[in-house]
Amino acid sequence: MAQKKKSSNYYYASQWTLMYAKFRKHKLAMASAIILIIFYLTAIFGNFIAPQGTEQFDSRYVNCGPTPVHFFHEGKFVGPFVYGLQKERNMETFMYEFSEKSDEIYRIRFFQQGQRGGEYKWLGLFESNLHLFEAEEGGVVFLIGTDYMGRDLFSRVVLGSQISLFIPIVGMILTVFLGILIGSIAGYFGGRVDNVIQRLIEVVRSFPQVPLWMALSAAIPPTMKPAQIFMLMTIILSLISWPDMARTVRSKFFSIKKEDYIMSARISGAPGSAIVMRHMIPSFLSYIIVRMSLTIPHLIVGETTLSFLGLGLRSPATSWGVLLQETNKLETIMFFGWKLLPMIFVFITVLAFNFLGDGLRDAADPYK
Amino acid sequence: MLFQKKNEQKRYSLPDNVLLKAEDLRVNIKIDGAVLNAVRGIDLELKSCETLGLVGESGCGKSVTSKEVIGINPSNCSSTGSILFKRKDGTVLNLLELERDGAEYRAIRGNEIAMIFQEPMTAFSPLYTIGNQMSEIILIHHPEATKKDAKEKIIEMMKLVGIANPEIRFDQYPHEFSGGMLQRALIAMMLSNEPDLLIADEPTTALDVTIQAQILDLMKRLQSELGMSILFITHDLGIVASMCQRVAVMYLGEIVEFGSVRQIFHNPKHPYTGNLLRSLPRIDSDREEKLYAIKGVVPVPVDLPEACGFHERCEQCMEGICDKRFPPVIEVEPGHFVRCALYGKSEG
Amino acid sequence: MKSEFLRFVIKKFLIMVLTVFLISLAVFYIITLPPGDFLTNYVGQLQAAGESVSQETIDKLKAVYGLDQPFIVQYWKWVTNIVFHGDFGYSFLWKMPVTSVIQAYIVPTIVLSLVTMLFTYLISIPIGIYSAVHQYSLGDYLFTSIGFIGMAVPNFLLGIILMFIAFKLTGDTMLGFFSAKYQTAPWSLEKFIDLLKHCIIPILVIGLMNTCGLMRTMRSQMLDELSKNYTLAARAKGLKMRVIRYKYCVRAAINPIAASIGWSLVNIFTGTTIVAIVLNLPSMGRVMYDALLDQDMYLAGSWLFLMAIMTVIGTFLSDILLAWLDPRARKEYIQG
Amino acid sequence: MMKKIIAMMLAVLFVCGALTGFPKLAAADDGIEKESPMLAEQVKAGTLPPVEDRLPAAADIMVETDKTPDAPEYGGTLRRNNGGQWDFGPFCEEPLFRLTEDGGVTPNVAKGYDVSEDGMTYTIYLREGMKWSDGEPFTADDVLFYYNYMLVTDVDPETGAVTNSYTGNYYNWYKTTDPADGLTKPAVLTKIDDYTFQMKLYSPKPLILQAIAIDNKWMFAPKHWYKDIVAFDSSKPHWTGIEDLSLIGGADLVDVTEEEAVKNAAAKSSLYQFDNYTSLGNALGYLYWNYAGRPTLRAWNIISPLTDTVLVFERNPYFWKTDAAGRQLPYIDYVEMVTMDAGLYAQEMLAGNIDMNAIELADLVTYKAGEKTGNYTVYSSIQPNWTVSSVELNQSYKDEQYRKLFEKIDFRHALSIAVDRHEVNEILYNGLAEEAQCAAPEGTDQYREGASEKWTEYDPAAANALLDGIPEISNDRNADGFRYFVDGEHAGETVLIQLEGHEKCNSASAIALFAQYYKEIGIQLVEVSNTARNTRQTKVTSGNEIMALYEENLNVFNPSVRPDRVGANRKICTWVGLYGLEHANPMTPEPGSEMEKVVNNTKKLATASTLEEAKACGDEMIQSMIDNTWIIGYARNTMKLTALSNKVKNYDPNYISCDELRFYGNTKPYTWYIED
Repeated sequence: MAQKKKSSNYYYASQWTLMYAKFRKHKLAMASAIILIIFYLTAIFGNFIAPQGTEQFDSRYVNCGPTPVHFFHEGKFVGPFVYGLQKERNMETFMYEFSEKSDEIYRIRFFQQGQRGGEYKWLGLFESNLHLFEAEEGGVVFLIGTDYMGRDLFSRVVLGSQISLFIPIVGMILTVFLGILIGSIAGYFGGRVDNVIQRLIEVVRSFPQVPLWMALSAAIPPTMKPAQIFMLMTIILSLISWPDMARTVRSKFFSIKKEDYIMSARISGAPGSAIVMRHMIPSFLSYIIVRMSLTIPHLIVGETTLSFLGLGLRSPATSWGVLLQETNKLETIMFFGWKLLPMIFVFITVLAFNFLGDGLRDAADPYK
Repeated sequence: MLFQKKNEQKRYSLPDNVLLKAEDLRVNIKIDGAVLNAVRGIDLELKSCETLGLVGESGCGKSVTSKEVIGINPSNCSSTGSILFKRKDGTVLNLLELERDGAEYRAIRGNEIAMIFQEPMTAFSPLYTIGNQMSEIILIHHPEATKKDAKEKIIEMMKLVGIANPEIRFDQYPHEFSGGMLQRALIAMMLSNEPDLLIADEPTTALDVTIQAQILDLMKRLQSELGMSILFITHDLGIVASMCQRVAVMYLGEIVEFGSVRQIFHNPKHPYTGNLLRSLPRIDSDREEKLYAIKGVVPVPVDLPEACGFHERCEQCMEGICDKRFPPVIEVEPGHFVRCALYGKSEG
Repeated sequence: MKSEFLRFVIKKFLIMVLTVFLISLAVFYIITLPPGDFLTNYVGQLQAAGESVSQETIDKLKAVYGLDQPFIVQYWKWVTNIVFHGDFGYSFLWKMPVTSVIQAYIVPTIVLSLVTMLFTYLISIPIGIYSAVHQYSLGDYLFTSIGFIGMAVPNFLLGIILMFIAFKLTGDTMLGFFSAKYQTAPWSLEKFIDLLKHCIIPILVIGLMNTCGLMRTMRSQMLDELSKNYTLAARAKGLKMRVIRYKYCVRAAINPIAASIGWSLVNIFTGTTIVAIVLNLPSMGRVMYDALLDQDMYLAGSWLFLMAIMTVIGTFLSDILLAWLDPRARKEYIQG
Repeated sequence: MMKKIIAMMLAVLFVCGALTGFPKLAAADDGIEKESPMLAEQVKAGTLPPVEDRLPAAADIMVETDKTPDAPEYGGTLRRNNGGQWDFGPFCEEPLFRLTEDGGVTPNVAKGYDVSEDGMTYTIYLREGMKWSDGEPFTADDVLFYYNYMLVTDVDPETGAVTNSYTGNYYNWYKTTDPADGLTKPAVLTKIDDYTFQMKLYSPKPLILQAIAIDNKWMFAPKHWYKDIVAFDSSKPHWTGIEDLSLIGGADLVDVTEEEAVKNAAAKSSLYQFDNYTSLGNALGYLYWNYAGRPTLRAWNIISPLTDTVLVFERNPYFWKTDAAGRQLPYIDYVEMVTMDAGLYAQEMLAGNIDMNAIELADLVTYKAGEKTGNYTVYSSIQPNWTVSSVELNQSYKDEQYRKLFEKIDFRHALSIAVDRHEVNEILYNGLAEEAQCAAPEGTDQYREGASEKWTEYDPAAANALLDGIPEISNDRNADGFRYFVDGEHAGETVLIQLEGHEKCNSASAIALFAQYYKEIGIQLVEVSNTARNTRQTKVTSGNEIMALYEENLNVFNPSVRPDRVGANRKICTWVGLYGLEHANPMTPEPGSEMEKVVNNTKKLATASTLEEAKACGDEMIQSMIDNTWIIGYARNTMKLTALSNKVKNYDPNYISCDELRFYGNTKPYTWYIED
């Protein structure tokens, strides 16, 4: 018995190193981790990277497509620049059409004070108006076009990620916390407690998520701030999604409870919480880590869906879901295809988290 | 290999009393792009009605060797060399030339070569009754047999291995059996076609000590009743001493010492064998004395250098020899072979 | 053996009844959540239409719905009305009993859900098996990538994109269940084909997310089973690979998936709700959405309730299915 | 171009000329199809009487001379958007009298009328031989039964107030006050003969026919169908005091209790399941056109349950109008109203899956861009809109502190000039709207010079200065950047306007835009919800919960005939009832306030006994709108836009679209036809 415990300690000590080594081999997961780090850094420095703030709109550039960044003008290298934009009304459809004016050149300047608004207080600490890039005065650069209010979509994607990437983390923590707490209570005590919790799990699991959220959204006070609404949305989504986690934790508990080292700890009189914290939870930590990485994309997709249905955030609040609201029509895709581009960021993030989860699973699985 | 088999069926022969002979058997396993040299050229000979022990630490390649004999290694394993096997009709086949899951090989498996496993609890699918799964082995190899025939035969076999109430047990699910009972059932199933060779891959490791003894007794009894050879794979030298006539000690995919039980136990030549024997707990030993543990761990058999595989852990390692050359096999006494630079011509 | 099974079914059934009871409590709580109770809205609406509502009428309505009484009494009235009279309350958006509204939409909803479910399982299980058996083959990579795309694209967007593709290819957007031509036509082979055509996008959209998940589960389950010891034993017996795969591995790998059939309803209902809105399908999803926008809580709540109940029943059935498929399941369950 | 269109709108159009002469029905053998082949088949099969027997007596057939196309085709299905009951209802509305574009009335279901010299007695003639859509004859009894047993079921003998109604509330303007005795009493309707009835007012009311044409256009109901679902108690005297029930349409009625009525209705059809008599009356009595099986006089009747996503309307085989060549109308056999998310209609037009859709200005460019692909045309008609995007603060809001703030004209002024109307126009309407205040467009009667330009100059600094001058709210901003209340119940709280959105998707973007402008002047604006009209009105009446309203298409025909949108009883206030209906719990404005004047004017208009008086009331209300800017308008659009498939013919876009003229009903859709 003593020997067994010793060996488990031995494995535990080297588990992280082993996991990391295995994880590094999973190239997709590694790439995903790097992409996610870039995305999160971008979100943190969002106000600096985005040329405009969330509230800057411009009626001159409504529904303007991406402005290509050029390097050569008439065969000569100028460095990164954009052409001026010519706006004309198509008299057949009354639609505004934008075209490049090849005689107006606006260089893209880096690390400039912003001209198109976008003063910000970085992390709520430093006031600044420094932006990564911007066109010279008079020119505009819209990397992925603008929306119906003439807002730069790239800026909105970057600033929207501040909400879309960070709040799901809170939701994830909540889901995992609830899952572990409730699951381990059920698993540790068993018997009647377990029975009650099992029923609770079944009840919560029986509700389809989106319709349930729709029903609950009727009770949300409209004066709530966007971040609060998103927070609430996330909390509710996590309140709905903890049962899966709890179930797994519970069953792991049941199987581990019978293991010798837990029995020995119990016999030796260790308090319940100590047994749970010191012995049981570490034994399925790998599972928890995997679940954590998979809960986040779930919450991100959940947010986009709810916002799309008009049950989540509303403009001018900016999240990825809000940006996709505009793509709910066929005509948008036909006439303003670039408005689908924010989708790519959602897509990449969700995929990256999935691959990350896969990588972690492979790395954490002691049997492979 | 496929073509070779089709085009020229080589004729092989084996001495009368030899059932199985492996020569220069090498098995490589591809994992994550790396190639693991799990078995590195072993020669092995198994006589009729003999029990041969294959011992070694975990990861030494003994399991891979045994699975290679019955051809159930996973598809990422590739092998060279030869394994000659004498069939019931006297023809001799090189098993490595057969298609792994082809009809010919399948006709041999479970019929002429059978295998029992370390964990009887997982050797049966939990979804079908024991009877259903056991009958299969009759039905596969005797297409003319009806289900009723198969059931009769299985019940007879169950009686043979000492399962009480076989008629009831026949319709039960694996989860209703104890570990020992399942191992008996597995043995009964595997022996129901009276194979010439039984491969036993640590058949008692997962069982309680008392059950272990029962199973070992059962195997001995059946061997004498049915007249078969057993390739007994284990890491437990105690069992080897009681079960086997001859022993092969494996280390890092090689057989480092081969001989009769007496030779190995009383006159171990290879430092590794010596170490193994020293690490056996002895009832008569002093309580204070610590068990001997071999220093270090078994290296991973990837891109091994041209050297004795044991040199890093060997207390008698000779610098400049053991870490530079591949030691040859020396017959130190009749029927007692050892692969070690300490012995043989180089000595003189 | 039989009595064991029966005991299992009865025990499960009792638990289901308990679960339904708890769900009904939760649903009724949700119904009463939004500000302004049902009666205020009801009277307000009558007044908006120019109706003068006397105190007498208000009191009468209050008594009917038990609104002047505590939550639990109101709940009791609601529940007994449902159980004994099949009365789910009154939808003032539609100006008709909730039951009538639900009746009008439940058939297409359930048919769509079931067809989608069938599709999901018919597609994902064979693909999962294929991928596992041909691990790391081109097909495996292809299906895995499709699976990832299905998981990463929110299904509403997928719906719109497919609609766009359909429009580009056929000149029709394939909204609703029927083309204009067949909308009101009597049933015929052509109409049925038309229906099938219109079902492709919804089924794809609702099913894809599930299919992708299931495909991956099936694949990993199958890989798991293929690497289990009993396959070695079966091979050692001389059994054909094909028999081992289908008799043993597939059977075993399907079990957890069969056990999840009930739960998959949850995702399917979510899917149908979204898709109904995006693709304009006459299913409850749309009705629910409209009901919620208008805070027609009895309608919304009742549908939520029905969805939850259907899920619970689905789970009950899949539990029984699992117990029937897997002898260990019922044993473990009865032993606790 | 705008002016030209509006000039046309002003032109007096006498389409009723056709009614005076009675052109002979073309002979049956002139080779022209006189009815839809669909009906001809039924006639052949013997399931339907011949067309001559289905139409009214030859002299009483209504002939649509002006709208007769050269070579119409019978048959086909018109698929259009479903804009809800208040859209498909008017689409095939057949009122007793039709309001004309010049503000007069023309008989429609009625054949004609006489007015006595004192202006108190109206004799109204019906069409002989006219039939309900189920073939039963339409007679004076159907009007009298409706008025005496459905519209009014109980009257307080002392005050003359109508205390009970089957269909909903009574229309105020049926009640007139005699200045001599000061008493207010409802009009009394009696029967002369099967095709004639008399309406006696207690005091003269010159606009009574307009009132009927606008509000009580459905002033008749199939008695034979309602008899058993309208409660009747023979032991109780009738509220008119008339004992001879045959005079008031009550002959041959049998006793029916309310419970029986509910049961009888339920037995009639699975569509008529109501849990109480009130809902029954409201649904089948008032919103009758939603219910399949209820006989009507309309060109098409609904045949599908309301829950269907596609509502099918089938031609009425007994429709009583023909074209000049004697072809029974309508030409089109079926109309399908397709329900879907508003955003989906554009692609359905594009795919040719629907033939017609009413479109918003914001969507014009998308529809124009798809014209060729979808083989349709976007037509523009006129709508007398005062604004297309506006904010209305509830002057009767329940919270006193907010109400006081909303009453301040400087506050409304500030909100008006805080928004850059040019940007609003560019962003929301592709620059196609007028950048105007909420006011009548040029060319209409209500047009006042300068009204459209009032407070439209974008000037955030001035707006801030105006707000700084309001002592109740702070001059500095709180942490969120908003002004706050300095004292009172909300002391320290942000000044927050909760705006009720509109179900049309555009409102969200408009409100988001305004919110950003309002933020510049320290006012927070939040969209509360995006609910449908029903719920919004529910919220108004059940406790005055709406603080402010986002209004699209504020459509005013003439305040003198219907003051609804301009008068005090606008959508969100609860001073007086909407649409000439009595309000259950009206509120009273503060004495001496500007609003009190408006409310008084509205009430005065209801009982005005001369045309001049009515016009004066209307004029005052218009002036009050201009002076007070009750509704802050940020853009205006007078183009009523319709996308219509090119296969639909005989659609004339030269018409005025508004509720009073029944929107599309004004173009007489039964004269359209579909070319294959």
